[in-house]
Amino acid sequence: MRLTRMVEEKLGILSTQGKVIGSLYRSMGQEGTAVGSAFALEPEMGDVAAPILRDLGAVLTMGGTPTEVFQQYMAKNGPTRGRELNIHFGAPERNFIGPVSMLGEMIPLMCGIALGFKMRKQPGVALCYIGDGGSSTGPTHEGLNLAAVLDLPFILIIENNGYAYSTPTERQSRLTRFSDRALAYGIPGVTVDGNDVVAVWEATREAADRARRGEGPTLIESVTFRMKGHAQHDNQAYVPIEDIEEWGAKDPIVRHERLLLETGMASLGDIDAMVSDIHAALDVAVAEAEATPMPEGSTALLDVFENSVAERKPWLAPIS
Amino acid sequence: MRLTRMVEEKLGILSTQGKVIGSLYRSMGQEGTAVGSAFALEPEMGDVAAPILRDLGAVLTMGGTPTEVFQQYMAKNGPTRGRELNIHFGAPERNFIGPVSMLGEMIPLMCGIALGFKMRKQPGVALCYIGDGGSSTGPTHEGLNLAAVLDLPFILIIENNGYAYSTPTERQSRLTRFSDRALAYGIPGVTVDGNDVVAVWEATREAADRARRGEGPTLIESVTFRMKGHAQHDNQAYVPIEDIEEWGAKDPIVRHERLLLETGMASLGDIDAMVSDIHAALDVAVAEAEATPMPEGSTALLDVFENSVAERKPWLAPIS
Amino acid sequence: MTAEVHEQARQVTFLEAIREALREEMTRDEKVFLIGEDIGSYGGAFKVTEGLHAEFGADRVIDTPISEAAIIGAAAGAAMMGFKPVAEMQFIDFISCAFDQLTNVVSKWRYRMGFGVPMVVRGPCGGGVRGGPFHSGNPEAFFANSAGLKIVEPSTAYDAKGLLKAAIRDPDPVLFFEHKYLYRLPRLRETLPDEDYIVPIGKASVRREGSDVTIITFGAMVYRALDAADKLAEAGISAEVIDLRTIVPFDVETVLASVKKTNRAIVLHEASRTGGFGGEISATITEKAFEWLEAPIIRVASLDTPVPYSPPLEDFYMPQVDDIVEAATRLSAY
Amino acid sequence: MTAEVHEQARQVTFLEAIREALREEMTRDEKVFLIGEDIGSYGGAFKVTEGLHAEFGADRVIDTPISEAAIIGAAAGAAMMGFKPVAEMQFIDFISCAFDQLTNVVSKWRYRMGFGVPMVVRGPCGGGVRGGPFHSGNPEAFFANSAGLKIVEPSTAYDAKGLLKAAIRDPDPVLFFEHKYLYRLPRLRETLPDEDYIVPIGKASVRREGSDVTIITFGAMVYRALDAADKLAEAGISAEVIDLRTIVPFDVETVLASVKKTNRAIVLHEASRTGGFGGEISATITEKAFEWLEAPIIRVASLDTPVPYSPPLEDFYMPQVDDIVEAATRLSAY
Ligand SMILES: Cc1ncc(C[n+]2csc(CCOP(=O)(O)OP(=O)(O)O)c2C)c(N)n1
Ligand SMILES: Cc1ncc(C[n+]2csc(CCOP(=O)(O)OP(=O)(O)O)c2C)c(N)n1
Ligand SMILES: [Mg+2]
Ligand SMILES: [Mg+2]
Repeated sequence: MRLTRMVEEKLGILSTQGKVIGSLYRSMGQEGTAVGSAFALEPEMGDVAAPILRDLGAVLTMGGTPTEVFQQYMAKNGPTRGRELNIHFGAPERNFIGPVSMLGEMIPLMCGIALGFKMRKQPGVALCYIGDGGSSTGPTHEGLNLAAVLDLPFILIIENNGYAYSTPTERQSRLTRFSDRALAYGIPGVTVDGNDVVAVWEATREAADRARRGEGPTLIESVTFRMKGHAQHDNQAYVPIEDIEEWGAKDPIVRHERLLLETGMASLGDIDAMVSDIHAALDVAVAEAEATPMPEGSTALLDVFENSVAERKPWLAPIS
Repeated sequence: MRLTRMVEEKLGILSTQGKVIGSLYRSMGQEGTAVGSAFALEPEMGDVAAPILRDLGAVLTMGGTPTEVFQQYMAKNGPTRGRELNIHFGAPERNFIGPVSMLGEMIPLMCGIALGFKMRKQPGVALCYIGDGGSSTGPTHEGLNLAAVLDLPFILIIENNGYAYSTPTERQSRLTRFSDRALAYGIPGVTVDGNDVVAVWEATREAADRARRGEGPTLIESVTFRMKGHAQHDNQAYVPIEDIEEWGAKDPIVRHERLLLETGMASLGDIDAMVSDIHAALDVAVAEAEATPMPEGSTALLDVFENSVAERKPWLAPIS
Repeated sequence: MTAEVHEQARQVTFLEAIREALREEMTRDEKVFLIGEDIGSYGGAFKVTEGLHAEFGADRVIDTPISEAAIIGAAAGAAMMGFKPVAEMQFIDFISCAFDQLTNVVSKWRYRMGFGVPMVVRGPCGGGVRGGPFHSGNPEAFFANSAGLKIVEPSTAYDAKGLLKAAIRDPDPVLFFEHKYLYRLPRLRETLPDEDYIVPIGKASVRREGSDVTIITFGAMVYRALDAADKLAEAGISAEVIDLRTIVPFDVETVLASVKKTNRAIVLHEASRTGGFGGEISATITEKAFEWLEAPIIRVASLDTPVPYSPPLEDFYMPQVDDIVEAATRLSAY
Repeated sequence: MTAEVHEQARQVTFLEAIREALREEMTRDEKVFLIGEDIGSYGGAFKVTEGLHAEFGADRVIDTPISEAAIIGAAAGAAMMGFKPVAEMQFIDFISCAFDQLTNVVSKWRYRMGFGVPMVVRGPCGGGVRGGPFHSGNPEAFFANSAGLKIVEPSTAYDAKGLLKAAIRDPDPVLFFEHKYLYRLPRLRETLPDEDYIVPIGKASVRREGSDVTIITFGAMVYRALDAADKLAEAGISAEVIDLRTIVPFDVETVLASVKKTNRAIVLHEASRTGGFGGEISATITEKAFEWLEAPIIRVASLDTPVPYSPPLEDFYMPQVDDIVEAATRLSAY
């Protein structure tokens, strides 16, 4: 979570410096969801996660590197060769795949991943994320229902962070608990405190175990709060200040580090050391990303199909 | 219900005679749902229904005529001028509109009708139907959720007739009660015996009252059974014979007529008279439909847009 | 305030012209309402509807869940109830999520059922803003083969306002694409008439007259074409630039008149070349003005790839001024 | 059994050829599986998959809920897991419900993410069977502007089998349209080779050689074109008929070679004319063979309307043999 927060803060600085091309999406205050859930996966068993816009934490947990993230945001010749932006990248060999923007569409796709595990009789689980807002889309319904009917090893986490862009949750749905959506599919649904990384981890772990036992999908609602605007340009004037304050007090990082200190699992010194290690690592990562060249324009022609090269300037082709 | 059954039986004969062009869809055994629910509407208040493939009963209840139905099935110059088939026709002035084939898409559209009532501050209610199968589609979810969030005067009836084409309900959904879908939208959901026309009428009436009181949408599951195959070519070999027998014994028409007789609301003579009246009326309707000409081929050019005429044979246009 | 500053103040951007059209139509006709995601008090992702929620209330500027199919379906239903819905897609790319509703319900409705579904679906299209594969789309060709939809894409503030008004008053469904690159482009600021006006759907505009080659285009590419025409003029080639404004149905007459004059045509658009609407235009010209053609018709368009994000890639992907100059030069030498 | 009867028995219909391709590919490669609505023990609405459920089991022939987007999404995910999914749309018209999944997820995936999504989406397309506006569609143009999808439409049993096999073995997503009018057409029965073969994607076939005019088409229209060619021959006009077989990417070389020979071209398809794929073909010919054209390219296609149901309307809507004869006669006289 620290790493996630600090990567995003670094991106904030890079953005102020004009080095980020396009919008910056923050997951501040909700890192517990992405990190806790991704930690619950077992890459050795093949588990695959599909993080979306607020899930940088899952990307980093699965093994995406800060360098890659910086390369992406700086439009460098990084993991997607400059073709995609921000955390729209994946690495199947590291068990995570990148999203599309169209909210909900990754859900049927992750059903297909889950179906693959089932057909191969492998123990893997497919974990997909969606926002409170994104859960209103058609493919969310089609996908969840398919996962239920086919008994797929599939987990959907609805990150209920109070808003979808400017739209508060009560104008997205009449529900107070999104885990009630599970009732529409005859699958288990749980609501978990998304700012409690351990609780998220536990809920995901249970869901994964259930899936591995062949008992099908689980819907997890993770209740959290979007502490920043939708993207950097959004000052979220529409969010009541008290809510921000209230949720600020529930910061998942502070909370978890307090737990570590209280239980003696870490000392203040450990945490300080971790933070400064991260600082150092991120400086290296930024340097790496900055040193990465932009992609060559002409590489835009490549690989729509396997080994394909798109036609360029057909008007220059000889007419004969 | 009698009328509906007899219209379909007549269509069966016409089909055997080769006069029906295309498939014939039967609602035999489930007439109670379409008829009971449509009867609960108040056309004077503006209520609009959107019947789909098993809802001939609703079409006829709202004022669609057997002649129109025969014209449609015979591809005559009837209500859709031959452009559409079977019960794909509507009459806004008679408070029903025709469906599209793509299952689920009428649901958002009927939300718009409901929204219209709300914006006009009129008491009308929009009633939409969907099958157990069709309820798996994305627009079903998007529409129901929108209706719930906007508190629309909207009723969705899920006709759970055990099958979607060859697919039994348990491979369509993990649910045993489709009214549980309501829980996903924070709206009331009821399950009703679809072969009890009065029960369907009551449930719909209650839902309509609720909608008129401004309390938003209701989901009604009507449990019934598809006694015939998906369409005429389908001998439904996949349906256990016992189920057909079991449900045959619950025939909504027999059941309702028994009720009428028992309560003295009708005598056997009344029923016989009704049946022979219908017979006579249908003979007239068939004759009318047979006498209706086929549409003129060139009318295919008209009215894609208001008063438009599509271009025909552009290759004959002078090249100059 | 000096006169100059005042004049400056009355000038509007492309985006403001769109907002003015919405406001004026909502004022004129209480049946007009807006529906979409975050368009209410937030004013929309690009702030096109800013202020309208405050002015007209939540009943006329309706925020919805994230449900493009439901937005368009609900708009269609409301249209059947006599309303004039204007649905916003937050980015036009998301119109793909409502493809079935648009092509099977909305476009076919009048033909099947005998009464129309007057509604507008509008939203920001186009690239050049580093939006990546899902926020840069130009979907006109997706819808061009489904009879029953009109497709409009303005390139000036005046046209944006007048065409949007015409679209709202149209008896049939209109897709209205707003190139986001133009929203606040200073070059497009202009003073609009005080009085009500419309720009008719189906009429192109000759943005620049010329005699050697016709460039047929629309949207943001109009400016690439005009810039290319400047360059070509320096080289002694006189290019005529036609801004279609309406893509479906496009103004065949204006196009043919120009081609019959210049005898050479370039079709320019920002969507990918293969399967793009340029094919339709080129084929129509060949069909109807073959005798006048002295050279092949060249389509200048984006690569047959998704829209890549990184600047060097996106620049390579999209038609540049020099590409147009090159194509026109080649044509003129033909 | 006489030899003749035996020969007869070994002949397969277009539909059976498709089934054979599925069966053989499923036998050859255990990663191939089928997914769709009612395709299991029921065998599909048109019985294309009949028997395969019994032969390969429910794990390889997967029945789904009515959820086209989920079917295609799940197929894509399974493809990423190394499977070769063949998804059936009960009627190809319902592919519209999965438009976003196909154009935004599937088509763009390799370009964005660097690895492919090899999968096939197949289903019955086309009219002439009184199916009405929602069961008669030809959606190739909907997808032609989204780079990353191959589109195939065979017209013979041999090609159907060979192309479907090629599609299943292709490393990229392929849309495979089967004209339902051809499924059981006696004229199409033929004896197929016993040995495994593929027909390569991207290669057209010259179905009839001719010297006066080239008719470029695909799918069921191939037969209209051939019948027209017969009639034209009687009138002394020699028509060459090209069956594209693959629509995207189409075989430019074969088309150009023919047009350079005949100097006249008709593009024929069953989808509506405006915005149809014919524009792409026509524009390409103009671009690349302008010098050889002695007459305009004519597009013969369906009306710019939905597909109407009633026989006189549908017949009027669709290109008829006489339309083609008329167009070719006109061209030849040009
Ligand atoms: C289908 C679709 N419609 C619209 C958008 C534009 N959009 C991007 S993020 C967003 C809000 C998402 O809200 P939510 O799902 O709650 O996620 P959060 O941002 O709160 O994490 C919207 C409307 C989109 N990406 N996809
Ligand atoms: C989106 C979509 N996919 C597929 C079909 C093809 N189809 C027509 S009816 C049908 C079965 C419908 O089952 P159900 O909704 O349960 O209604 P029922 O026939 O049982 O009344 C199917 C699959 C369709 N019409 N729409
Ligand atoms: Mg949210
Ligand atoms: Mg059913």
